[in-house]
Amino acid sequence: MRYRWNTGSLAWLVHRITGVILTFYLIAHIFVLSHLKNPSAYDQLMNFMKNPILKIGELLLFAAVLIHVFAGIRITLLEAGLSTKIQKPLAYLGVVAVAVIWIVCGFFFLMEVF
Amino acid sequence: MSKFYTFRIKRYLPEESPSSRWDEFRIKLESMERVLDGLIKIKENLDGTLTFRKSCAHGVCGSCAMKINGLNRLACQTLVKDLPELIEIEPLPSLPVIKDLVVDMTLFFEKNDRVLPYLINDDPPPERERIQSQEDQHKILESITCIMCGSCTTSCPVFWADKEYLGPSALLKAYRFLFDTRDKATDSRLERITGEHGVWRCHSIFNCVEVCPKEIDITKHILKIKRLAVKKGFKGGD
Amino acid sequence: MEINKHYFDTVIIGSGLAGCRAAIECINTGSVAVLSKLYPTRSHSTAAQGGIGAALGNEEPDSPEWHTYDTVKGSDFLGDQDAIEIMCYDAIPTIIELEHMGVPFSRTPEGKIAQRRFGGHTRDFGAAPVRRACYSADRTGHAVLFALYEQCQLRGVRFFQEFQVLDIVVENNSVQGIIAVNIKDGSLHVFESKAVIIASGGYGKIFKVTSNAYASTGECLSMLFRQGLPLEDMEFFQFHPTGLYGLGILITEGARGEGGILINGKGERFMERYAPTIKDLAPRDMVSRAILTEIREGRGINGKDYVYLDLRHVDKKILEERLPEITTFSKIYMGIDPSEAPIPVVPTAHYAMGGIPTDIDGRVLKDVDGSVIYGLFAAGECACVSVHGANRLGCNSLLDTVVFGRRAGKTATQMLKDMQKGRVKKDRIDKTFEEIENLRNAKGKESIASIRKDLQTTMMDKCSVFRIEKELKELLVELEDLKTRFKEISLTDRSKTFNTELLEAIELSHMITLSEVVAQSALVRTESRGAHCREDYPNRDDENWLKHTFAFKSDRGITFKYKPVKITRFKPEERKY
Amino acid sequence: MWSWLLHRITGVILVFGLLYHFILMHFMGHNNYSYEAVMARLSDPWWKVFNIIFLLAAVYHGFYGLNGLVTEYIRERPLRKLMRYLIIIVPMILVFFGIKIVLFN
Repeated sequence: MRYRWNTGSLAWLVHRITGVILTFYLIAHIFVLSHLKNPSAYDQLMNFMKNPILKIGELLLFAAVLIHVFAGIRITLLEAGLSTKIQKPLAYLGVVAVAVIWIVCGFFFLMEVF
Repeated sequence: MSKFYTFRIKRYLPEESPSSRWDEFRIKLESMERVLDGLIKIKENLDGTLTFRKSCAHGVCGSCAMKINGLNRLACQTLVKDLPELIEIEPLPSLPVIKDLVVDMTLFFEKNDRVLPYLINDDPPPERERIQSQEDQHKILESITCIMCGSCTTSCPVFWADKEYLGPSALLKAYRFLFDTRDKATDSRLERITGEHGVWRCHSIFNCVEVCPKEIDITKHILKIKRLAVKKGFKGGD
Repeated sequence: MEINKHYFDTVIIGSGLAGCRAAIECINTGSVAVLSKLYPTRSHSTAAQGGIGAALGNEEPDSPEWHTYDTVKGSDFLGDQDAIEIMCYDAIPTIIELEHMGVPFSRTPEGKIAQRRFGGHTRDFGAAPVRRACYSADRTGHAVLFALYEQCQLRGVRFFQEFQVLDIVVENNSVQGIIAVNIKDGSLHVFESKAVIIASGGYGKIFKVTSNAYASTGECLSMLFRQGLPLEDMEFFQFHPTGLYGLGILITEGARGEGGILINGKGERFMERYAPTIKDLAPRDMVSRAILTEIREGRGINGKDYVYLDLRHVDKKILEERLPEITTFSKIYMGIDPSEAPIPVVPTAHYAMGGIPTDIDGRVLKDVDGSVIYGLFAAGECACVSVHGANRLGCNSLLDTVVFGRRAGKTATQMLKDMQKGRVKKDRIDKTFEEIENLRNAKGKESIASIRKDLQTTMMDKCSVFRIEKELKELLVELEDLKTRFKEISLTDRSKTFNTELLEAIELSHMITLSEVVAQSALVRTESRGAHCREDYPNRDDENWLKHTFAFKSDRGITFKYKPVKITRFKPEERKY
Repeated sequence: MWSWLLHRITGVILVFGLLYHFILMHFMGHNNYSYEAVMARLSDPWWKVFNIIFLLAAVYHGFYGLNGLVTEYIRERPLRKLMRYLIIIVPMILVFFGIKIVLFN
């Protein structure tokens, strides 16, 4: 039987995975931007980015950012001295915050496309 | 009230076969009996080769830690009535298995030895006891209840991957002395535990807290060590 | 057959309090090996809950003299008073030393070591209970054991964990070394040494209901006995009054020290009748008898075979801070919260007052005249100094281990330079090897489990708190039968790797021997004293029995010799509380 | 200890940085991230400072995290050594390119 997951280990796992994704995205992000030499290339990219599929990709990336940010806030608060007794409520609160922000922002986000 | 339980046990008998296998035993147990009672009954009546450690049988010696239904626990402290009818038992994860449910704890104890696990105070001792306020004693109260069963360290995903990591148990031991007002070796102890595979590898996963049979909030203690190291402006590794 | 040979100046068997304390002494002058059949911190010392006695006087006036008196009286005047005096006066520096070694004692508001009441501890020679038990919540043994083990590590003591001792080699009146098996791989190891200190603990597992660990089987005592060495006062086995009903798990006397009371089925605080002065804090033998008397006379809870330990009126904060462990035990194993419901309890086999006879310096005696085995020492529960006499006071067991562990260690180091290196002869090793191989390949028809179960049941039925000639005689017949059955055992596990079945077989054979000694000793002592209660001889008989029993193995079974009790200050008097 | 602490500090910086970054680049409409708008903002020296800190924090935070993964998961010594070099070299290249855009574009 697999080792049983619990709130803390799940939070840690998604924190890790999103962290790795974001770091690799960061590398790509900087690399791409640094190769835009002129306005037309930039605008070309920007137009390309308006593709709905890429927009959804961006939205997923945004989710990864939110997850990573809130998982990070939870850990940092605990490390700063917040009681470990509330580590689970903190995690649930984080889930709620991520969901709300993602849905609300995603709405505005997609409005731009459609 | 008695009921039949199926014990599904991961067996490893190195002299019979180099690979492990699963065996199932069906036994009748009273609701207040413990998993350890079940194992003993199996050994006595069904299969004498079944091997596990045991000693005090009431959760103070730490011998019988094992993975029961996906969680590390003490077999002597887990009542069968709190488990489903199918009880799946494996040795503690991530340590080499010697036989059946017996793991080689050498690595686990070595971690412990690395944190200077003893009170160091070279001042000439006073004639009577060293004075320690109740408040100061309470700071270490939780940490001294550790029985070194190994449940915490072997439940830690960081330890599963990184065998050089000190692990929750050793860090808790370090805490027990770092926060004992009578101990004078704070700096050398911090130096021992702040290396690359030391305290910073704790990611507050809380698996250790979930399984501690003594209900010690180990993560809380590790976080306190981190804050102490920061407060001391400690320059050890990362 | 491959044999691994080791040499250490001192070899210590057992890594509990006595073993670790002795090791700390011995490491100063030579190499030390400590053998343990468990990992060191798993030793049963860790289960000691309530406290360690010393007249520190931190909470209220106290004196080692009162402590001495209480211990002598507690022992029903069978304890040797010179040894008791040493222990009670040594207690103070010993506890202070433990504190300096790092034991995390609970504290008084001024920051001194906190102390609480315990059974049989009184001020002014029995006037009223006194706070004498130094404690670390209800995990005192655990706290002390860890500190001592840690100090051993600091000082470089070598630990051989999960090594089972097979033979203690005594030849030419001196110890030569020991033979042990590494449980992990079944390899044979011979440790030759100048000195051997036995600190192997008790043997409560000969009884069905016991607070003792599975590892407490007492094989070292039996190994010496089989070589013709005596065992002292084996008829005295303490039953702790408050074991969890059905399980025997210990509920510390500290629970009563903090105000808990015992009540029977009628809701009476029955100890008022048995010990009017100190009531529930009477010594253990008396409380155990009182509980069983209540049950026998139909005043158990609902007429059943247990009584209640009531902690409901004790401040919840005290329960949390000073008795957290027993609170947890009750919750886990009985589903009872002690602050809301009383705990069902019944006496449980707890402590062996008897054991390997030693002098006040821990040297093992080979006869009643005080002659010793050269280089062989014993300390802790396995030894009998005797400071506990016929009944041990609570808190004196931990004290005994550290005081006499330290003394044995000290004596060993002082004698080291005069001692010769031991030599274990090859034929002795061959014999041990052959024995263990025979066991491992045993193909009889009896199972270890059934023999052990029968042994424990019959010992519990016929040789526990109350004893009577007829039953003891029946018991001895049954033990003969068990011995015959043991010759016909069969093992299913024939492997060398971590063969716990083989270990259980070895333990069982020694348990049978010990049971025989206990039963015989109980049969010959025709009086009631301390924990030894003969219903056919209900009174203490100082005229004939104010003496220690030494049991020897002989061709005719077991023979007895007697050694007078050392009485210095306190003349035997009637024991009332 | 310092590297660990810096990881936490950069984390906090990133929370605020990202907030700003996202609001600006994604939610305020197209005008905000047109080439001209971006360039105009970048001509303000404070924007340059913000961007550089943001960049450094992001790179440090990300690669400290990867370094942890290497410490925990990579057992083979040569591979580990290689990864360690990469973890120093790659961010340096990234920072170089990043600063180049911010300062000279």
